[in-house]
Amino acid sequence: MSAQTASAPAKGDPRLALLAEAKSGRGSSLARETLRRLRRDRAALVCALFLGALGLASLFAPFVPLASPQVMHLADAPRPPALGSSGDPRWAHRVSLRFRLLEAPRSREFLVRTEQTLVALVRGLTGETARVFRSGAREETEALELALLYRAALDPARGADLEARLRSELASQTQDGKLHLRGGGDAGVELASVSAQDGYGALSRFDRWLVAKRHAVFGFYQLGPWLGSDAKGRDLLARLVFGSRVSLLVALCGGLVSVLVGVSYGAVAGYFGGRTDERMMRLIDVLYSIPFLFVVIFVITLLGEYRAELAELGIGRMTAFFVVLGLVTWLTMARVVRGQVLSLRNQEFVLAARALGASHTRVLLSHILPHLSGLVAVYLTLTLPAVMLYEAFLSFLGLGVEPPDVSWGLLAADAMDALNPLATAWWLVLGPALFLGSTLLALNVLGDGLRDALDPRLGGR
Amino acid sequence: MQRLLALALVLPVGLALLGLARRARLERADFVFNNGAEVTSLDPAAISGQAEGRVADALFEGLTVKHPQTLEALPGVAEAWELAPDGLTWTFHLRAARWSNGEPLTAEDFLYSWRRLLEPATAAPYAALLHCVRGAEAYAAASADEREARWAAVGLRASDARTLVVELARPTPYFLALTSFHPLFPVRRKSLEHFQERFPESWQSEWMRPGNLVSNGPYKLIERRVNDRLRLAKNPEYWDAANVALRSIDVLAVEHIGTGLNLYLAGDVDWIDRVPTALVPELRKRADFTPAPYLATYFYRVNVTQPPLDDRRVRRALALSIDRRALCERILQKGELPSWSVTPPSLPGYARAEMLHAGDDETALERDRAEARALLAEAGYGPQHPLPVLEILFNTSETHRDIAEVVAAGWTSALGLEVKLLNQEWKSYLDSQHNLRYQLSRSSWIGDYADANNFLEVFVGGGENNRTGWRNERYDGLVGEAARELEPARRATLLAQAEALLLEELPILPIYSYVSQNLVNPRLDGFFANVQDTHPPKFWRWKRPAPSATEPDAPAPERRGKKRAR
Amino acid sequence: MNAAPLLEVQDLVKEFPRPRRGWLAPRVAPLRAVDGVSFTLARGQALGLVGESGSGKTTVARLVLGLERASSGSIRLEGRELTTLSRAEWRPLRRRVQLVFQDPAGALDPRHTALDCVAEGLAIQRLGKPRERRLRALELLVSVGLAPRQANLYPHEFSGGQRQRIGIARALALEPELLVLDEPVSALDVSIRAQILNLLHELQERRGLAYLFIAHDLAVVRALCPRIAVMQHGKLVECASRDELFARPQHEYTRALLAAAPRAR
Amino acid sequence: MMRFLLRRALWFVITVWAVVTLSFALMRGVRGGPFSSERALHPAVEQALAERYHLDWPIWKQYLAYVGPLNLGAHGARVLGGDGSAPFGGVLALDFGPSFRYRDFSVGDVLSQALPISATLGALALAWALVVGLAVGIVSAVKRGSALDLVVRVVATLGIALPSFVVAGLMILLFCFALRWLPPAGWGDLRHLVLPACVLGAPFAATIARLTRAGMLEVLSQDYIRTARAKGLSARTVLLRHALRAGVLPVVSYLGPATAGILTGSLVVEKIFAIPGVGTHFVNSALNRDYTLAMGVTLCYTVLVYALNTLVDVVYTLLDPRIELAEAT
Repeated sequence: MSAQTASAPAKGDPRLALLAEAKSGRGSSLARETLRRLRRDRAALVCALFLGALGLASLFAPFVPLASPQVMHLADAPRPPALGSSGDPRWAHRVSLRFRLLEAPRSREFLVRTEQTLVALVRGLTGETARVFRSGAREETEALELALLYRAALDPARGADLEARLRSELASQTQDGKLHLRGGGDAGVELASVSAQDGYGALSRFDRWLVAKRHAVFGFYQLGPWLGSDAKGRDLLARLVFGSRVSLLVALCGGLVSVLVGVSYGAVAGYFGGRTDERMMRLIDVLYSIPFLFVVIFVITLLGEYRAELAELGIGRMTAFFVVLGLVTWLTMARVVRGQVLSLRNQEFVLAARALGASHTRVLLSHILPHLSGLVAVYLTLTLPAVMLYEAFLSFLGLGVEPPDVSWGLLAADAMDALNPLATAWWLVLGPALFLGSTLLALNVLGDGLRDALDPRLGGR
Repeated sequence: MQRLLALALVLPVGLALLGLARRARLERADFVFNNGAEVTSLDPAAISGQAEGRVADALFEGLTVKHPQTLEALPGVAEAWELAPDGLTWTFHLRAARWSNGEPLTAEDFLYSWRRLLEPATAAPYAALLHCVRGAEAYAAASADEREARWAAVGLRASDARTLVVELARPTPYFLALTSFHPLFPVRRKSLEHFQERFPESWQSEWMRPGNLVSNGPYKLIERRVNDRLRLAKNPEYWDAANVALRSIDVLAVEHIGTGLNLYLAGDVDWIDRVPTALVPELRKRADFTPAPYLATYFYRVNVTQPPLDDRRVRRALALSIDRRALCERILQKGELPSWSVTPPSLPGYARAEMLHAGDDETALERDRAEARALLAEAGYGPQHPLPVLEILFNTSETHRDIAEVVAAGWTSALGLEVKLLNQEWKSYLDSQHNLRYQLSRSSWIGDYADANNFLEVFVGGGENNRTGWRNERYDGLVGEAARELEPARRATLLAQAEALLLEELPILPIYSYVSQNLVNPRLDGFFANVQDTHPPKFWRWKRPAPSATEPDAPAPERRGKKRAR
Repeated sequence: MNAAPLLEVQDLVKEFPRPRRGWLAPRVAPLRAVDGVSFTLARGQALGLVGESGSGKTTVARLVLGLERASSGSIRLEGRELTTLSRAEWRPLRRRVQLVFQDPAGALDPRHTALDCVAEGLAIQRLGKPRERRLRALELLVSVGLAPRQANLYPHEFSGGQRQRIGIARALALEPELLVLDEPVSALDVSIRAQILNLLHELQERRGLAYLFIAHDLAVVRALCPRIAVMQHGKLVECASRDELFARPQHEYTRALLAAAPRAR
Repeated sequence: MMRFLLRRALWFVITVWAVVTLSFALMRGVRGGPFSSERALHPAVEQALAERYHLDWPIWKQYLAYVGPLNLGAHGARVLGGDGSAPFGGVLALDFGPSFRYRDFSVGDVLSQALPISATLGALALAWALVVGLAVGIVSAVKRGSALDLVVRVVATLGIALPSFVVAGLMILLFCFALRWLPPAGWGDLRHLVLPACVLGAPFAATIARLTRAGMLEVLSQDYIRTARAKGLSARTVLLRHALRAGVLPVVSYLGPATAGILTGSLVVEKIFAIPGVGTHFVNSALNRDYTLAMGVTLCYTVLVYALNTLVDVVYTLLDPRIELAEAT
């Protein structure tokens, strides 16, 4: 029998039994071995879990019952941490409808009925159930505040006519200045004000959805200033969690660019070797010698100039940031990968593939790249911290993210100001240091674990 | 191997020590202050910044000197002066002053220096200050060939070596103040010409090197290290040397504000001119921090060439909705005053105009914002037709960012606008502003001299510093008329009318007036808070030691080692 | 059948440039790894190529496979010149000439299963559909003595001998006419060695393969190869039939090899 | 080796040219000129300044004058309006021109004042990082898995993880204000350098420690070390003579990037500690559009990084004879 004649097995072909039998055996691939070893490394496992949790927290940040990262409370700033405290129940992302009670409530039941009537009234107008806050003790309640989750459609400052509709609705249920209560009776109630506070500013649709879910799950509950608040009274924990979005994203994108560009560049240089390699590596040297700060300033300036055009393409300062940081980090990756490929390409299994007639592309993709995954993973755990630190460094120089965005780098730069002999707000240092430190520590430990797991020789010792 | 490693380690350390040995160590100066940045030049004609001005004030002296507290003109190189009754001719009587090399300083030196200031090749940023002198503007505008001939027509003359006569083109109430301003300081002709001959390429920098620089001020230049410090020493040839108390002064160029503060708190520096905003509440508890009103205004420029900001009502709505009080009390905290004017308060002989607003009480803001909403509605903007997204441009700085955030938050909550912030680094920011590539831009103006004109002429149509695209003929007419007016009270009225017009049109949105933020060693005497935040070094001296103090009159050069109670 | 021999190697030379030692050392003559080697191999025949390590045997193998470029000389496969072929021109010829490596551990990609390894050649040469290839590979694995259930194991889960069997199966997948065996058993234990040699013998009988069998040990090739060539320092010092060579070794080096062989075994 | 160095020299020239050209293009590409300020200059003044610094020339002419194949100054090539007295000017004659911002200085003046300071700081930081990093790395490798190892690893990671400005702030508080041992900033004597060098070197010490640890672990597991031990050599000898040599190879190859990192890192450290080195100019010149100074500083950086990378390659070969320079390039 020759290879050409290898025909598709027909039904009942005895060879089918072979196939079935082959399926019964399952080898453990190197990747699976690695995972197994990694799973045994308790520290690395903990770190991986921590990073996963952090990633989730940052992805679902608007869902977490945090204070607003943007709303300032200048009056009592900065505030030291109050671990475990719970925050202002009327959180910052709300529309408030204040009703004044014209007379003191006669009884508790009466008050509850008034509230219920008003809530139903508001529900009729907005379709949402408001949460009620009383001002003053029960017997002396003077006003009721009905709080709704913020929606632009309800914001009078954004042109919502909620106030007018509310007034007319109230008027229709009022007689002689008394509001008919559900379940009987009437009370003197008047609409004092409608105000709105947008605690998040511009959010994506997904994030808006998360905010709504947060409201559904936690209601108006929110954490207090667990990590304190900054010089402008913004909640540090909230800023750190929202800041993690930028920092992690910057790191991931920087890492992605460095993997995509660095690995392909390094692999090609190492695989083809010789003169190609020499030239490609010299190009890297040239690029290495260009101070990246220069490029950053240039790119950021350019962005400022063509911001309108670029915004249409969806390119903002952040995108540029990612690209620039990625461009800086791929150089090292390319060097490292190239070194590894140099040694890989002389392995006999590569020669064997070539002897089978495999093309360069095939050899690279199926015999070289898979072997780089470990090295790349280890280097990524080194690259990600580096990118995050670059971001911090740029923030320190005032070239970092723009408010109202926050990033850990920005917070760390703020922390630098808090470190002075006059009035040290130590928590402003502790927060960013804790988050940055633990993330980078976790990445490093994970990297070490990964390396150990990939190198079975070290595993046993 | 080990040897190699050892070498790798020893070599850098050795290099380091060698590097250090090369730097001659300097004893601590009598007085050290932080100037905030490396001065761009020492040439009094070439500079324009406040930091440069401080150094020039120490190295050079003009016809007059400012009183450190009241800023009135005290005798400098001129021991007396008079103004002719026509209000146009000044005669200055020079004393027998000398250059730092002992040569006499004459009226000719002033003629040379002022002519040099006018010369376009000097590229002096303040050349226009002398345009108030008769014929000066024409001289500066003339071509190189004609200039020699035109010089005779310029109203500058030395009737003898010790008498300088200046004829003005128009009454200039602040002219005497200008004579203590650095562009009008004398430079030594012989030095310049000598170095021009010897170093035709690089003479501009050669004549100012330590050792080369000949000056006439209370101090002379001893050493200059880029980005580190300037060492100044008392000039024994100075006419009033007997009254110059400090033997040496170090001028540091520390840029980072926190670092400056650290140096001050450690006792390494005796005066810093700015402090971190976040620490102001803490600093205000201290006796050595005394913010004082300062001749400068913070405002937002509006690019009036594009809709919707070409509509006066929109601009007024924006101006009314800024929570100035919150800004000053909570963000700035140094005692800055909310401002409804473009000129700072306390300009002598001038009653400034304010834009119309509801008042200064607690609830005024709400009334103002109600008016703002009405104005927007009147301009046709409302829920159905919202204003397009506005963008505030500011240069990269923590404080500007904070202010912009508060302003933006106010506009969003009061007017329902969507506001974006754009920060650009300094030069791009200037470029954007200059070419009107912005909508709203953070700006400020610092007075060079205490006169309303200095603030108002900025917004004359087509002026280089206008940068709003705003042009109003009535305004230009009023400012021009004021410039020609002889009667001070009438002049002030004209300027106030112009300001009122400006505040009606609002090509700028005034926000607050600055205060100075000096943190000064309380033992320093002769240093006063004043509206120009200018502090002539000539008057600085250490107070007599308190009975309990163990330190000598002047701080000992090496104080750092000792523990200091602070 | 073609009149030309299956493989004809003539005056084959391979030089490697040598780096200079020291900063100002004179230019060094390049290293001649293969120096004027000539031999022929007929269809279905087996030729043993023997020599100490460093004598250039492996280089000859790689040259024949086109994995290195010859400095001069010619290699012909049924009269077709191989040394000047491009990579693309080589590809179809891969099916006719295959290689088995010395180190079974290094020759298999640790990230591919045994089945993948064997099926790869078929995939490269685009023979059959994926399912057919898998089946074919499986049959080959069975034919070299592996159990079907081992097909999805990874190289590190096999013993040395098993790995070499996979290597052989991989080479056989393309149904080559010529199999270059680069010391296929020298990395193996003595007992396994015999098994592999038996397998090779059996395969040759069954498929009529031609072998270029490279070894450093005369004893190994003796069983399999009727003709044996001896290499030293890149040169072919002797080429004779097995009986001739063992009975009347012409070259001194051959004699030395012969003398060493029994003692080594 | 000679060929290697020659080839490197050739590439060096190409690199420098590329960097000069690129930075020239970048600097002129961004908006805002060197003389723009809050207070706009009179057009005549701007014109005069532009003439003085030849900014009124077409870009290609400015470029040629800067790089200097043709000296376009007063003494330049006759074709282009000079007097033809000198063939070269600009960078080729090591003349970087006058600084635009520091008008009293040429770029050469500024660099000659700032470079030794930065070099001193960088060298100290690197030396410190090497000593601490190697020592810690070796100890941590030898005592692998011990509590000491764990502590060292955590501290080392934190050293990498905290931005240097935060570390600087903490150290200033501790050593300058709490203990009053050291001055908080400034430049003048050795005491001024202690903190900056520590802060600058900290992340590199941490990285070196990690690399050393990894390298040593790798080497210690290898056969020849076991052989050496079996031969009865003392643990110390084995460690220092055999293991260290191979174990520090990763550290050596890290020195190239580390130097570049120290140069960049010194921007922040110099700013915080008010050290008048190159770092400050690095940022300021670009921000101020001080074209000539920015390019001078960039060029300095390029030369340093390139030279040090080459040096590292050479040292690498000396340490590891298995590697041929041709391949190590």
